[in-house]
Amino acid sequence: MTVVQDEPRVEELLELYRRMSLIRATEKAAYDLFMSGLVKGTTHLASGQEAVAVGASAALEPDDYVFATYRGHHHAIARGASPEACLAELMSRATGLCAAKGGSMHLTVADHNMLGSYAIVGAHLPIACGAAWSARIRGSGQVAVAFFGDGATNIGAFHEALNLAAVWRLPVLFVCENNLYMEYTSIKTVTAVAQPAAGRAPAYQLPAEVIDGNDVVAVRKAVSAAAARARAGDGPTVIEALTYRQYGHSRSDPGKYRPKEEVDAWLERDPLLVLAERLRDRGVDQPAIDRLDSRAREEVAAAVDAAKAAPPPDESTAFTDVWADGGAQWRT
Amino acid sequence: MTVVQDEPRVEELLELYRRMSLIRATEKAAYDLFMSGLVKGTTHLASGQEAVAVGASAALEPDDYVFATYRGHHHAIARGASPEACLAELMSRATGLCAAKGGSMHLTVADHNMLGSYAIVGAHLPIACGAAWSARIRGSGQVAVAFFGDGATNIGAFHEALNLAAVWRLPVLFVCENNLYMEYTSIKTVTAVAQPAAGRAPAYQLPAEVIDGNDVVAVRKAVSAAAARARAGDGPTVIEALTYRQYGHSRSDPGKYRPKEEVDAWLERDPLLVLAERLRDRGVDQPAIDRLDSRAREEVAAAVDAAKAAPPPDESTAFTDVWADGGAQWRT
Amino acid sequence: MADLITYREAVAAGIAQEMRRDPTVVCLGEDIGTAEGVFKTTAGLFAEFGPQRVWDTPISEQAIVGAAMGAAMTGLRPVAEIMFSDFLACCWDYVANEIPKMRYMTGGQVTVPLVVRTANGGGLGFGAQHSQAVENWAMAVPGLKIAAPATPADMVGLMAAAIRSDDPVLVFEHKQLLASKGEAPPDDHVLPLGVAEVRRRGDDVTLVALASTVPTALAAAERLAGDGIGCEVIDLRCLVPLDARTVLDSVARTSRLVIVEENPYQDGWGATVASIVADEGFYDLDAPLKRVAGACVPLPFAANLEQAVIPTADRVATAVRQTLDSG
Amino acid sequence: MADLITYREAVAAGIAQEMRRDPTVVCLGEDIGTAEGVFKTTAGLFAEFGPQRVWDTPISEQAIVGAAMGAAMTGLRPVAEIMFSDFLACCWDYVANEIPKMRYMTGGQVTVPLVVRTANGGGLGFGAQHSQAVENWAMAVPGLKIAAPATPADMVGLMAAAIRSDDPVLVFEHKQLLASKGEAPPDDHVLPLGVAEVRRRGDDVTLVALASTVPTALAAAERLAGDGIGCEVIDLRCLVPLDARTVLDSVARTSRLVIVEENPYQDGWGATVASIVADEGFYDLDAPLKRVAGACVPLPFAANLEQAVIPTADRVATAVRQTLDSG
Ligand SMILES: Cc1ncc(C[n+]2csc(CCOP(=O)(O)OP(=O)(O)O)c2C)c(N)n1
Ligand SMILES: Cc1ncc(C[n+]2csc(CCOP(=O)(O)OP(=O)(O)O)c2C)c(N)n1
Ligand SMILES: [Mg+2]
Ligand SMILES: [Mg+2]
Repeated sequence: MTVVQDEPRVEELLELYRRMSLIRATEKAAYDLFMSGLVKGTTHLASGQEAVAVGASAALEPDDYVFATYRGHHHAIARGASPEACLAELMSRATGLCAAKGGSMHLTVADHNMLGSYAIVGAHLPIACGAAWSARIRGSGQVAVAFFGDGATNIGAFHEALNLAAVWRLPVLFVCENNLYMEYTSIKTVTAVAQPAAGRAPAYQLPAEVIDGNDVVAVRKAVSAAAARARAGDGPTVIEALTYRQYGHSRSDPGKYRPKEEVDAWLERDPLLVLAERLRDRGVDQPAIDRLDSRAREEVAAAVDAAKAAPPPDESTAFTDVWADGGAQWRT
Repeated sequence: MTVVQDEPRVEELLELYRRMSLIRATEKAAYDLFMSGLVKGTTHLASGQEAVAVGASAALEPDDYVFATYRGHHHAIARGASPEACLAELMSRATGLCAAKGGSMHLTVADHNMLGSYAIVGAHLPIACGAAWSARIRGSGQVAVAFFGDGATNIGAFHEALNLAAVWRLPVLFVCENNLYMEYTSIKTVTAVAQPAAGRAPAYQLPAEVIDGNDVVAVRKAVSAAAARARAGDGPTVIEALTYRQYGHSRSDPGKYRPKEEVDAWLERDPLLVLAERLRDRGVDQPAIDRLDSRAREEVAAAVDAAKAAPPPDESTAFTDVWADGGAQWRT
Repeated sequence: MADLITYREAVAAGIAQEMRRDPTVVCLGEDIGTAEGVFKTTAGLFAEFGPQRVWDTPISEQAIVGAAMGAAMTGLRPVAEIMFSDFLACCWDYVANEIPKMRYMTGGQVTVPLVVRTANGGGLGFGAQHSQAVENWAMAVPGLKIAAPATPADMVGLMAAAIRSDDPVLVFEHKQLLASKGEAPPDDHVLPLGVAEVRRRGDDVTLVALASTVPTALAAAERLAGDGIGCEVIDLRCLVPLDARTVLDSVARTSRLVIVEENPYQDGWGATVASIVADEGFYDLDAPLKRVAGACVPLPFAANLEQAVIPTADRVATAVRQTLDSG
Repeated sequence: MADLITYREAVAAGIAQEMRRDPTVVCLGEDIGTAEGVFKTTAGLFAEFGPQRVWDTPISEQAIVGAAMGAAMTGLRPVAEIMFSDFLACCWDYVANEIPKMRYMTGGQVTVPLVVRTANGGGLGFGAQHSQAVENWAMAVPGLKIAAPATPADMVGLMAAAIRSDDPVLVFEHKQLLASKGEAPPDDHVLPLGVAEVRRRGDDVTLVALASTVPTALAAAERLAGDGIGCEVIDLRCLVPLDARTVLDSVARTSRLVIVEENPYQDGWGATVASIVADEGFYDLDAPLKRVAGACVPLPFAANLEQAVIPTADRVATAVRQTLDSG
């Protein structure tokens, strides 16, 4: 385990861009598929927040634990899920990441220790504490990272989790993706402090940092430092990453409750544009960057075709995997 | 509504002493009755914490709302419950404050707006917010006060209540009776900050004060100022009153987990002794103070006799007052 | 009278009707104000009644329902929204331990006249944490009244009754019914709580349904009518008070019972209805009673899987034929 | 074998037995360490296993059960204590929405091998918020296994089974039974989950009981035996898996059923048992089945009131006579 350098090598930056571009293209496909009726239920797109997932992932060890919310596509892919498995899940295919039993809100990649997407706001914070507690008891050196939204900072589970983590000095990172809104309501209007996550850290004597969530390098740096502290036994850190969701809250929400100037300002700070600029500063030419985007689009197009071609889940699977024995029997 | 003077008149001090002495005598009787088997179930005595209840009560208007915990005898009596009605409740008599359906943990004096004692830690904080919200909507000028223990500061409801109260600028006071222990565990060992209540106030941008909870005058002053702010529309205040329970947590708990020196030091700072000293400084002679104690003991002795003489509740009352119509019918 | 409204519109209509006549009725919840609710079930309320009557809250279910309780104890009639009924679990202490016990354990000193309204049920592919039918969770708690309307007119009438009730009432608004249309009720429509409605008359078998399973049961009845099987379809409307009388009287005529419930079979509300009939109506029964209930699994995401675990007209029809073939 | 232990001692004995054989078993909860639990049900654990295996927590039920879940997903077998079962309401989201659904909604990627143990039930005058029998709350949630032992030996065997189970298990420890004594089990005692035990043989009527109602049913049976009435008393031991087979087989012989449950009648576990028998065992029943359950009220404080609302041997005996007089 090492702390990353502040300024990554160009190859690293290109890899970060590639991953962000892949997530962007996957979610664009998810949106189109939802609009065309091929994705049922709901989706919560993270487009605009990719830097948080990719930057954090780059700073973590492969076996560290990640817990995400229903807005978790970016984390699933950042931790190793394939666009095809994700899109197949959204499209209710047997080949889906969760066998089409979870859906968009519950993407999970257990073999990469991405231990779930949780659709009850704030619920996963104590769960992430448990994974960190387990790592500490087992002496595995792993850290757990809980990603959550600004709105999650006002629910009870947030308070209980941060206090327990602080008291037990758990190797857990609390990374808030502050995108300024809950569903259709501005976080400002319902929160007693200006920084919903960082502003709460003093109540637990935890170190906190507010960072630019659209700068993947800044995220990578902050998470790396916090993970190092956690592994060294110095306990949890609160990181509040300022970012913005480019789509509405979910499904077809046009996000009318957000002022146009605000949206435009954030679109200018699109994490992919920010990183592209950095790459150009480092001597990479735009065509090389465009090639990464087009490769991502091709990869996703292939994933969409494969997912479309996949069969729906067999009805019998509705009655499997309630129990560890694979079954669902509750009575004799 | 006026802010009380820092130094009360002697008559006021004598009245405060009288009330504290009455609570002390009532709880002494409760303890003896529990030990002799006449009080069933459990009791959580507040002896040693009387100054918080009496000092706060003296600073409030008669129609202000008070919410207490299962350790709430002192608040019930401070808000106007008679020792007889309280002891009759503990002794399961028809004449009990709650008709023997609530018990020691749920003393309630609705006609004095003492709106309940809650036995789920922290649950009443949001409820107190609701009373304050109601007062604000009705423009009644009332404030609500939630009294709670140090251990309640680590539960989710605490966080949700303080945030909502701050965002809505509700006329509510959060008064923590920090007696240093939960049941058998020191609050220090499970709390991330040194001051479990006051140390959390910054997370809600609320004013907070740590006060001597065994000095009834200090309590009266702090609550009076906070209530004035609340009535003026300036929102909630967190008050952390340092105090100590002289008995164990509940029933016959001897409190062995507490160091003897600590217990002795706090017994020297018994709120009744502290106030007696102040009275003597103000020229009241000890015999006059002793008379208040003996009158309290007499009043309570009479209350015990009356409660003992009262009948048990009629069995039919087990099936009344589930619904507002007085009945319990749930089906046709 | 003849004009139609949607079930979704009926929610707001019922609340608005009561807010107009009673200034103590206030609403609180997440995104219910200018956003008009994520299901648009509070459409128009903020515009008509303003910020002193319609309050947006943080994501704090305990604070929402706890504050509603405190307000109800002090002169208001709050209507709290819990966005999805699954989230009742986040404030269950209030719903199960505080609100329903307050009056009883204070010896009748306090009443708690509040409404908790919530979007309930599955069928929309929202997955395991946003699709549950949890009316049976509430039925496990003495001291709560429970309404689960099946039609727009009933929604108005039962919402009004819930708001006027001096007891705490949970109103379950079924997600699958939101877009359904029905006759608008007369002005100032109020229904009694705890009175079932016979939606269809029949002599061969009694179907007992609630909310989303009412249309399911009616569809099965329609199909079976083709084969000359007469189903009586009872819409319970409320679980508490439970109109067991109407069910027992019907079974006395039909001698056969099929209960159709969306919540899981294990500990579902139909079990309580079944146990009442198997006791008090035992001699009326000519055949085994059947429960067509949700499967005992979490709700799966994929539509074909979800359909496999919640009641369908097919499964109801099959159960009806079984009761008729036996005995 | 012949030596006796208390039910209270059996709780700690069952946990200790598993902690010795499996280093991944860890305990967490309020005051469970040096204080050894407010009911002394973790006596000796901290002394034997120390602070790395037995963890005191803040008063944070969501953090306790949530952390247990996260630990269970990552290689440990946590045993979380919720002091009184009423407080499950404070972490209900974890018990109802997270823990039981995780494996299913991830398509089987994750298992959650944890135990939540809690002091359940009334009869001690602890009032409405510390006396509930809430095993039926848990039964409403597919994906949870539920054990509620009635004897010290069963407590050891079912606690061991719960800890060894790869599925989440709730273990209800009945407060009223804590001081009761029974035969100590053999070493390394483990029972299967979901296998009922016939506590008494009889041919006239089947009594189905659980935890505290087992002694109640046995007391009634003893009394009725004096009048020549033979009661078969089945201790379900677990609600999930539910050993319906044993109940159905018994009713096939006795033709009569009385269910004795402490939780309230409305939505109590007995209703599910009743509905199974009224369907699959319908033709075996010669008389109305009866449920002797808790009254549909909050638990009152005064002892005489509490006794009036929870099952007693008297009420069981009366119900048995009713089933025998009819039909
Ligand atoms: C306990 C709970 N309450 C309410 C909801 C409904 N809900 C889903 S997402 C959401 C907004 C969450 O906002 P935030 O935490 O900022 O995350 P974001 O959606 O912005 O990523 C709400 C209220 C929920 N899922 N869980
Ligand atoms: C939610 C909840 N968890 C646990 C308990 C059990 N319990 C009752 S009192 C208590 C200690 C509370 O300590 P504190 O808040 O400091 O109040 P004190 O008893 O010291 O007045 C606990 C853990 C409870 N009643 N409610
Ligand atoms: Mg947000
Ligand atoms: Mg304390």
